[in-house]
Amino acid sequence: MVDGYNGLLTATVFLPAVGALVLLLLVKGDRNIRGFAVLIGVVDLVLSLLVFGFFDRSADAARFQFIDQFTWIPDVGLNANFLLAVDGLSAPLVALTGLLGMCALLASWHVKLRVKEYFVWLLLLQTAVMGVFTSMDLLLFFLFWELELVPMFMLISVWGSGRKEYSAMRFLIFTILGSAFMLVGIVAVFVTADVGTFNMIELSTEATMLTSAGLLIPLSGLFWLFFAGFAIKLPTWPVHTWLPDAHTDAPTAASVMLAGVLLKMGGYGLLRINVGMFPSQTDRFAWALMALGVISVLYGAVITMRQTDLKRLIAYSSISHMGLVLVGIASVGISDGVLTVTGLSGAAMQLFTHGTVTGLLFLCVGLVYEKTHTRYIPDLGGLAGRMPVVAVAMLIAGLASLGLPGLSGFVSELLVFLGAYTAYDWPTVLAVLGIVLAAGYILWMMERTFFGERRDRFANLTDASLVEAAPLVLMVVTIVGIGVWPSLLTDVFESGLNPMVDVLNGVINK
Amino acid sequence: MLFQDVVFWILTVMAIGAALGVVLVKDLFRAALLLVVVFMAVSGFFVLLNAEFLAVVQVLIYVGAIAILLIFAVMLTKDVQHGNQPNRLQIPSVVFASLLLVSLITVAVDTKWDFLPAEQQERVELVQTNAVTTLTGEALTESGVISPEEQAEVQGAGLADLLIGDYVLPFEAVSLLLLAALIGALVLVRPNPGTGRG
Amino acid sequence: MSVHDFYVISPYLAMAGAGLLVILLDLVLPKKSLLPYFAFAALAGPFVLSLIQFYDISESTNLLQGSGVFSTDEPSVLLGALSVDRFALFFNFLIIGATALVVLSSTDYVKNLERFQGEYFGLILFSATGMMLLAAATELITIYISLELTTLPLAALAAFLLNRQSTEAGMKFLIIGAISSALMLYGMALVFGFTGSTQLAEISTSIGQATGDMPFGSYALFIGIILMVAGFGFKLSAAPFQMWVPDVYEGAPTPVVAFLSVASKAAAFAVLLRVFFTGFFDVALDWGILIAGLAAASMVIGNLVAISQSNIRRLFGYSTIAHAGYILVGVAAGVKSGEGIFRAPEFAAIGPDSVLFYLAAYAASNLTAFIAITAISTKINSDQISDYAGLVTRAPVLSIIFALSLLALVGVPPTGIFIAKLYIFTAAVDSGLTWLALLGVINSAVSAYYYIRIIRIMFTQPAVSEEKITVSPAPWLALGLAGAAMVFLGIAPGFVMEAAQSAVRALAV
Amino acid sequence: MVSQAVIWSIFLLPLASFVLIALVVRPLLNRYSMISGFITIGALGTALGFSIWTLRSVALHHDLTFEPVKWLSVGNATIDMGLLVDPLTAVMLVVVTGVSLLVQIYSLGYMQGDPSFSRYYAYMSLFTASMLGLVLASNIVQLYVFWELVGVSSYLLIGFWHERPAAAAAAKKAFIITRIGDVGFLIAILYLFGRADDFAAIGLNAFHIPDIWQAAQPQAALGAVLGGAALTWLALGIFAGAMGKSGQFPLHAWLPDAMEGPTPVSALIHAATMVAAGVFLVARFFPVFEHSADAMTVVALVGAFTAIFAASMGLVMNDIKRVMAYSTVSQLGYMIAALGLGLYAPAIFHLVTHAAFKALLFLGAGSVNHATGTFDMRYMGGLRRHMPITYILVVVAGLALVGIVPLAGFWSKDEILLGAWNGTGLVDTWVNRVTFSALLAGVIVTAFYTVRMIILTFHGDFRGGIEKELEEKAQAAPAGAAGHGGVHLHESPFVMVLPMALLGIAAVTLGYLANPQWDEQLGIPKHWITGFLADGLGAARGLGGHSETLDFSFGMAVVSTVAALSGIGLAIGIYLKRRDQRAEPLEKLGSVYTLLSNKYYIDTLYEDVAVRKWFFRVIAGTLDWIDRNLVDGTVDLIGWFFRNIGTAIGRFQTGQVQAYATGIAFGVLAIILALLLA
Amino acid sequence: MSFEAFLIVSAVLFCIGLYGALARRNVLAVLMSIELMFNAVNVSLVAMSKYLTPAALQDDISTVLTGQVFAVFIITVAAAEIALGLGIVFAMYRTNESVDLTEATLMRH
Repeated sequence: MVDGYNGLLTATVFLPAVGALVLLLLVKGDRNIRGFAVLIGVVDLVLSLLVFGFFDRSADAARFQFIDQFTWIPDVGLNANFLLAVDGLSAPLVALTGLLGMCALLASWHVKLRVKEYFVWLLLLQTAVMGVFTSMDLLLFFLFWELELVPMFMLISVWGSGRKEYSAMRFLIFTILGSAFMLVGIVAVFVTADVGTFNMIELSTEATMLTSAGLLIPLSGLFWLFFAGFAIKLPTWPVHTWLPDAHTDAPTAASVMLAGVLLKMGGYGLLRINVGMFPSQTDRFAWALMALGVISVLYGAVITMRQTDLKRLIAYSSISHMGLVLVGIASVGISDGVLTVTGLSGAAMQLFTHGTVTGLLFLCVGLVYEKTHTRYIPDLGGLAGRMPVVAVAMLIAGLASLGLPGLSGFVSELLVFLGAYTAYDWPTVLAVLGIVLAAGYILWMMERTFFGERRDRFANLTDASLVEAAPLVLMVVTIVGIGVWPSLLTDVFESGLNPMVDVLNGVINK
Repeated sequence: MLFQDVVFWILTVMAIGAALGVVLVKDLFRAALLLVVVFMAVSGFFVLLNAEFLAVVQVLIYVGAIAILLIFAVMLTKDVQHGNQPNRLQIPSVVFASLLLVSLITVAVDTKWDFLPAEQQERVELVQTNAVTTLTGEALTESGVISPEEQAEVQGAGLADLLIGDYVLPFEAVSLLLLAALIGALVLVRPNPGTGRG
Repeated sequence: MSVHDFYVISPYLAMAGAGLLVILLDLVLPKKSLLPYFAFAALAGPFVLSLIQFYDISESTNLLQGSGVFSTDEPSVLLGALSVDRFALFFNFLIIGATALVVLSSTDYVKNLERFQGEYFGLILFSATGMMLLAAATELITIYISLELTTLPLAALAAFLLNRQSTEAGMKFLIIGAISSALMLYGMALVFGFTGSTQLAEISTSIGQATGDMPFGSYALFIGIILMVAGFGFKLSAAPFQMWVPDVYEGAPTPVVAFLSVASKAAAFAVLLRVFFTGFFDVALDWGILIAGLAAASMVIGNLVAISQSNIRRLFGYSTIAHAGYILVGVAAGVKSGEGIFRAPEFAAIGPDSVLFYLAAYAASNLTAFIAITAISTKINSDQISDYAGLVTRAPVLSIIFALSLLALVGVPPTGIFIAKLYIFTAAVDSGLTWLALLGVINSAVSAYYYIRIIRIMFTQPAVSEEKITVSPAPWLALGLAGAAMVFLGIAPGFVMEAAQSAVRALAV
Repeated sequence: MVSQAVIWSIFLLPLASFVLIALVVRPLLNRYSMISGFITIGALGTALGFSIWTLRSVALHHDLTFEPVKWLSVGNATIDMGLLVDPLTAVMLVVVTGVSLLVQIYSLGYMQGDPSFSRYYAYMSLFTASMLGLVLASNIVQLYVFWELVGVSSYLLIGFWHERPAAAAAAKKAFIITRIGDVGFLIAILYLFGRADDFAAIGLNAFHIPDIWQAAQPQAALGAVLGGAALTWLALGIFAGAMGKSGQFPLHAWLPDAMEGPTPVSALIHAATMVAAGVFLVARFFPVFEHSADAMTVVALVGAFTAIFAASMGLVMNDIKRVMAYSTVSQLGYMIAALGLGLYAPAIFHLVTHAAFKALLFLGAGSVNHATGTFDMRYMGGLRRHMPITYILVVVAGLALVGIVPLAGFWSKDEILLGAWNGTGLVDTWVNRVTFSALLAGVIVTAFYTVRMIILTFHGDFRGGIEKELEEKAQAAPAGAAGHGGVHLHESPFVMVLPMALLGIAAVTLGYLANPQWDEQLGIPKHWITGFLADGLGAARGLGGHSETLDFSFGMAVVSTVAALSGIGLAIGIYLKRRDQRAEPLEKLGSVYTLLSNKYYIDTLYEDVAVRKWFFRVIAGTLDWIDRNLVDGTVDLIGWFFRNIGTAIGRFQTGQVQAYATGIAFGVLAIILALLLA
Repeated sequence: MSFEAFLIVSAVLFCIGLYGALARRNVLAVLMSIELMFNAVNVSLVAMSKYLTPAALQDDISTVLTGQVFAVFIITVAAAEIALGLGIVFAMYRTNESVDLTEATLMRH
């Protein structure tokens, strides 16, 4: 690896943290704090869009771009680098984080409690997530991975509602437990005799990849250690139970970030590390991923039906949708023939689209809750007449969530199904049933919440204000944009995933 | 050797009996006195083991200082009437102590100790018995240590030489330790306890 | 003793001298509040001397082997008793640093004492002398004396407040300490008897000849080493020798607890590494398993019991047990089972490396936490975690630093303990102790529960009082230094890591 | 020759109209919402013109293959967005744009004053655009995309008056049931992608519709990629989608409920166009279906069964729109059955004529509703005196539906019956017989309920309209119906009558003029539309030249007319002269009547038994319980265990120092033992 | 009067001391028991000194005194320990009015 320093990624990653510091030390007054935080959000969004926009997606471009590298811990004990870079897989996710971070900041406009602290945590969270998506050094990756916990924990436990402390603790313990397994995996990769590196780029290049020679832990063990960490984050059945609690009790912005980008870290990790570094094991255990994925999809969807709390409902639907990521990855398990990038690309797309869709859903629910002070579905109804903008946004998000063509959800689901079907036909068919269930719970939710007769007690509701509507519009534009012109994203994703597929094909046809 | 055996057995009975007394008798004052008996018996063992100097130190420090301190303490704490009550850990204590005893006896009996070769016995005995005396060349010659080098070696092997020689560091440290202990004890028996909390 | 010998032991002499000086100053100084600063300043002596020695020797040499500015051809009388090498000096710096911070953080605390402030600091410095010696000692008698020199002043300090809790703590510490030393002494006696020497180097030579088919090759070594482990285990606060820890932590003065949990523990690990790697390495495969077992037990017991604690110092007592467990993982990881028919143990330097690094990181983090606790509990007059509610409004910066230190103790990056844990688990996996590493990380996850509970209470619950908590400059300085070290070790661990490695090279057999 | 841009603009014009209304008119110019109507009508008018142009171009055999645009690349195939212009497309384009245009004009009157006027037109534009996109799609995924968009437009329009709970529920039901069918369609697509490598091997794209046709030809030079059982499953998967959209049994339950939408919506979507998309889909993939006798048999039987089954329910409905809805399902059954028997051209022909007369019927119903405020025929009656034009038009359309010479329905239905009787050899003879019998019986039933509907609505005495209904039901007026609340018996305004009249003309003439049976009429060749379509199909199979069409058969005409007349006679006999206008003579049928009026209890079966009880309560309930108690409970239990085991260990911490020393002793001995035993 | 006999006596004394240290309630009795243990160790050390071969006997005859030196240090430390111990006992007695260890359980669990 050539040392190099571009600086763009460093700026993108650390700008929110620096902003948080400045906010903490210099900015006074709630108005200024809000304004400053949003300003940081806008600038970071622009930076992240620059990363996405200037990412060279041509066929002969370098796989990893915008490399920022210097030695962090010298080659004395741990040999870790500060290494930021993006490839086609991470560039869109960086943009997603910028977008959702911005929306989360805007959605926090009405926070009244401990305003400064709130925005500091939110900005730190953004740095952490950005860091996860851009770190190409396992140690740095893990560092950002863990860094994300605290802001999230604080956001839920201070600004949340309901059993917020219980939920925050649950979120924390689950995630920390997951990362504990991952840490062992990272360590085991590092200590392997002829590796001695945390460099993810090297570890996912075929020539320098881990092989079964000289391993302390069998490759399958490593695979599952990493998987455990990512599966909890994703979350997949049966380690999903932290998610509904955390979502239900988190403040709007935290829910947006949690569903929008934090879960994506799990999927990203699966693609980047499990698929990228352990192709042979991914191939070997694809059936298990498929099984877990299908169970998550159906189980999550069925349970979603029963939910009466709007946020809980969306949370369970997230479980179902993130199951599709596993299904997409399971496309690796084709028994013969040539693996195509379709399924993996679908999984990556699902990360992005679910991020925007669920982010939007949570934004809408946040507005509903802010204005009606309830999320209990039987208490709601007939809101569409009172708050049409929110209703339309929610409907678009809902339709995208159930995979309506023309909106972003469809593309990812289609790719996932197409990819997975070539590997596992009947299980894929089962997963496809999930879209019927999705239609069921989304539309039923819409019916009970927004449609139906107007209620007198909602007579004084106001629709979203300009500030409130801005993030909604931003997200709707993204959702429709991706739905209409998905190649914008898939091309980038594929440029990142194709090298993995090449390696996988070597493994499969061995 | 018969005489020494007899002494050994007498001392053994004394030591063990008195030790049992220390831990079993109810009257703490008597326990303290029995402790003195143990100290004396141990001192006797030292004599049997060629460590006359140590025997003297034992008597001086243990009997002369430690036992006296303990007896004072027993009297000052006025807990004599409560005495030497056992606590509720009788059974585990007995079990653990006996198990440990079994282990230690196994160690004593079953270890392949590297015993001193017979030809060295005499020289070693000479060094050990006279650890604190300055031996004249004459006495050494009588004991069979003839060559000047050997004589010099034995003469340089006194306990005192060792304490300011090879063991000077622990020796200095132990003096610091005594100082620290004394300061500590002094502070702890001060009349006005600080009001600060933990 | 030659000039060179005095040069060799000069840091220890300086430390002890500093102690004496402070006690004497106490008698003449009119303004007692300056005493901590004098004590702090006096630490410059041992520090500078250690620094000189550090640059005077190179890696894997020993100041007694004729190197250094005052080198002579004459063999030193200290040879065999002491090894002033980078390993010892690493601990010198660690202990001096910890002592300095403890001294600084005590300034508010000792104002409660009307008299004997000098003795308070004097005892701390005496104990520190013992700890430094412990790290350098290579001979059983010296080890024993140093150990007692460490322990006895601490017992006096634990009882220093003379209230019920404090005296009880002191008494418990003394009695358990005495019983452990007795056990350890018996162990040392057996080892000495079997090997015919108290010098680790010679013990190491003799031990190779033990060829019995019981563990450690001989009953004497078997029981002897285990009894020594019991003695060290007391100092390490490793399970099952840990039960005194929470009580003493609860009762003793807070700065003393900080000192106990950081410096004393570091010294204990130093001597453990020294004895086991230099002296007992030939039977390392046997004690490797033993240490691994202790590590597992310590981690599990420490973390599980900590969960249900309501007193913060008690909680830290259990936490320190857990951390002893993590560090023991590193010790166990220092031994690799070799290849070939005889499967002789191989030295895996990364294990002790990680132990040293962990100790440094733990010292920084734990001291940060304890300085904060000292500052807080002095003011709110309570150790109940529930009384920490809403602290963030009463002392925002202090709360944030305290929270950071708690996160550091969980092992959240970017703090020193994260790198340290990573390092230790790396070592464990490298030595084939993956199960232990896995247990360790799961335990880390469990520990998050109780550490973060404190943060939650501080940050999310309403304050019981509006009164602000003020802290005087010296503890602030201490807090700042410790906190900075804690974060620095996480962000740029390379420097200390290299120091640790060079220290361990001195240890290498 | 028509250019690519023109064809694209047929689709893009309504889309642009949607975007314009949604983003400009609705948010900024809502006060002038009439603009929306004019925008839509303008766009559709142009689109209709372009469609006719396209039809002409196709009829003149211009080469209309265009290079598609790549939308998404997936593995070995690309998903393109392209144009597939063949006779089927051309005919459908005209039908869709034509009916849509008329309905939009009609809506100007019908929807006047509705607060969501712009929203209505936005949705309608979106629907039309989607439908046109579906018709034009050259790629199966593209087709699926618009297929779903059509579905969502339908959802939006059914639930247009979303403040009416019934409307919201019906919208949801429609979407979900059609989606169940779509799963089949999607799986078919997945299957095709699964074979993408095989397609690619012979230079085909697995998603490109003409390529799929080609791959399914067993005799094709390239060799059959698809074949055997796989082809049957593929066809059945596609057919599942068609069943959902076209309301074929057992996925028909949503269509009658969909009548909760505004009536013009029902006319356009749930009668003329969208529901016909299922027929279109089967027709589109006819070159695939025809190679699987099993699939064809299924299609034919499902269609035939639906035809008679739905018609039977139409017999007893009181809601005029529901009668028509069941009629629609039934007629779609005819088309599907025809396709199943291999009668490609007659099926589409029937689709075309049906679009005209059924749209007219619905618009008539809307007109009636405009006057009476209700859709319940029990509160109508005698309207022919007040609204003669509507009456006449509805009678014409009704008779066209029944199939009376020379109205449009006669010609197309007769083709189907004749073809069913003759057979095409694609399915076994017994299938032909069964289908024919069912369809013929269907004619009688159709005639009966049509006439019943006309009599109940227009004859006899007026029974009070919405006012009476509300009085009897004593319930609040449905919010959305408020605009049409009052009873004011008079003819509808011109904007409503005009489209109806135009459709009426079509309903009369279209059948014969589009497909002159004996010789060229008005420049239109003999058997023009069936021949045109059949040629298109031949081209799709890869064959050139002209294809066979069915010649008119007097025998069949007589048989069908007799059947129709018998149904009409029966209805007149029973209803026209009945004594009590409020009575329902069919109630005398007893349990049969109950069964029919409860729709064979199928809704109950679906909603109460399958969904509420089994799915929601049993399956979802169980899983929910498991999640809360087993999965979550396990987590809590582990947490509880760890908290309490800590406390338990803490119990050893008795505070007595010697207990701690004992702990040390115990530790030492335990280590000794452990090492000895190890 | 063999080496083993001394070791056994030492072991017995040690274990009696251990028993006393574990099972007595009075803190002074515990301190006495601990002294017993130290004495027992001393007996072993001195016996080893007499009977066993020091590793460096050939080089340095004075190594035969190592055990005795060790014992000297132990005796000294024991004295220091008792001094400090009694200091703590007095402090405890002043605050608790008791030297009973079973009563010194303010901090537990």
